[in-house]
Amino acid sequence: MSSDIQIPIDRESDIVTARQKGRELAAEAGFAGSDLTVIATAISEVARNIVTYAVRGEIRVTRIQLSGKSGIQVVASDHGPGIPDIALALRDGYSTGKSLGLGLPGAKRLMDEFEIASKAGQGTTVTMRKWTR
Amino acid sequence: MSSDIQIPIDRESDIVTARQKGRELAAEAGFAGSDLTVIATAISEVARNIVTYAVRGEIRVTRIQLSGKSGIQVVASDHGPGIPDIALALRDGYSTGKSLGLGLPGAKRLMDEFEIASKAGQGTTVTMRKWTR
Amino acid sequence: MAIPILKQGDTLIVSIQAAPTDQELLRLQDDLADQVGRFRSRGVIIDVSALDVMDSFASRTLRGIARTTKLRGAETIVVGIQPDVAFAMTQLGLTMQDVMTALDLEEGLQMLARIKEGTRRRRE
Amino acid sequence: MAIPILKQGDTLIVSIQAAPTDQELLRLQDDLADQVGRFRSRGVIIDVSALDVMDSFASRTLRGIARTTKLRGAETIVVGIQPDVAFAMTQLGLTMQDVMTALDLEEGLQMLARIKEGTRRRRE
Ligand SMILES: Nc1ncnc2c1ncn2[C@@H]1O[C@H](COP(=O)(O)OP(=O)(O)O)[C@@H](O)[C@H]1O
Ligand SMILES: Nc1ncnc2c1ncn2[C@@H]1O[C@H](COP(=O)(O)OP(=O)(O)O)[C@@H](O)[C@H]1O
Repeated sequence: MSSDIQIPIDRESDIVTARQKGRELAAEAGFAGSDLTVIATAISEVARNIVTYAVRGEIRVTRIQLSGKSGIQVVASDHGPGIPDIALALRDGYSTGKSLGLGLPGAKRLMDEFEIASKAGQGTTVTMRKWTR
Repeated sequence: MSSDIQIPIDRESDIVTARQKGRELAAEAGFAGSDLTVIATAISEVARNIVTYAVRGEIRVTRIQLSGKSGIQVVASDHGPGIPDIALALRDGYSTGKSLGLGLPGAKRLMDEFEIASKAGQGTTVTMRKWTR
Repeated sequence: MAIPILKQGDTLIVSIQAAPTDQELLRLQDDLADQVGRFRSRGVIIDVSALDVMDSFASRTLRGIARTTKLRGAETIVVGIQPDVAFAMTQLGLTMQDVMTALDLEEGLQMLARIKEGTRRRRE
Repeated sequence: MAIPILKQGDTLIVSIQAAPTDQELLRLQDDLADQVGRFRSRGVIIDVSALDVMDSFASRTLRGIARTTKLRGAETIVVGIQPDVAFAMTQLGLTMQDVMTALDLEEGLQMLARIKEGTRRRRE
């Protein structure tokens, strides 16, 4: 039983690998039913952003424990162009691409905790956590 | 007949207790009909914000009299993270959570008077009043 | 505790009691998505006449339920919003956009019948 | 690899497997636009029951397909969105506005039949 997985992301098919492996680890961590799909969907969104905006990066999924509760942490990191205005990127419908602009705000709604760290020209790290209920 | 009630808020079910007790006191204070629902709705919004953003706090509802008019005062206070930008928090649709961002501006519309005092890291106090007509 | 779902022909009927919790409402959303499939339901009616208050949270949740069942092929109609509750919702700024509403269960059932009928006739 | 399109009378049926790539979906959109014209199809059914996840990208693509076929004279109905997927889509904020949805292939075919019926009556 692993407690940590790391998936390199540099092409579209890696998005599918990341969400499938993330779902497996979430199941091992005690998530069930729609929670598994919710976690896989959030991973899919941040993984696709890596492919679209940063070309390559990685997704790391870890089982976490904190003061009695347990859950899962997803870290999506890349060394792409970064996000100049994080508040703007988190707004529903905002996209610099051709897409719906729901990826980041949507992933935030899907998970319990959500943070973005980004520096222009240096890359982006999205950290998301969800706790079992 | 009480003229002051205090409800500790630290879980979801307390939101219901707060709005029900608030409604009762408002009825005693002379409110009737839709005013009772309006007051209960405003209490529900600020109580939910305590649970969501500050984890715990309290709601105090008091009958008030001022130069001939009478009414009710609701004070929702917590020692949570505070609201960094109050003007922004009062904007329709602004939410740092997963919700509609209507709670504070909506409660303001429901009541006659509305004030927020908040200090980052120290907590938030929302004071609302409504007068019988 | 799970909110009970009644099946009546191709319609699912839910009556929300006083003050459901966050967890109960999410569970209801899940359960409805499931049962719409199991019973091949074409409509869902949610009776909220027992709610003392419809705050922004409850309203957002109902919208989520309506969208979820729609994705499963069933229309959701919210019935029984009391006049005082409707008044307070409006003051608060809630619009129930894209959620269908009807006066009561009877009107809701009629509305569903018309929708089914409509899919048969209308369109282009 | 191209996603296969089945022809059944005046309807085209597509079953999307596990996780199609961007390229495959764009190719499918092209192919459908083409075949709707060639076969004078009146309806397209896209079965997504094999999808583990419907993210914002997949949803936007399906909407694109629905619009394209509509311009060519055929209605698209998305069928088979699984309960957990519908739940997650709603949480994400996806609504599938302006895309018709039905529970499964059977309901989707019935819906298409009703739509055709409606159009025929109006013309008469
Ligand atoms: N990993 C990333 N690197 C650089 N920019 C990003 C990244 N992820 C998101 N962004 C920026 O944030 C915007 C909003 O992202 P999102 O909400 O996922 O919407 P979408 O992907 O549909 O554009 C994107 O349009 C893009 O400008
Ligand atoms: N008691 C509180 N403590 C800390 N922050 C709060 C509190 N109440 C409201 N806020 C902040 O103000 C924002 C707006 O609140 P509100 O208008 O009620 O919308 P919503 O609750 O839907 O987010 C919240 O998203 C949150 O960031």
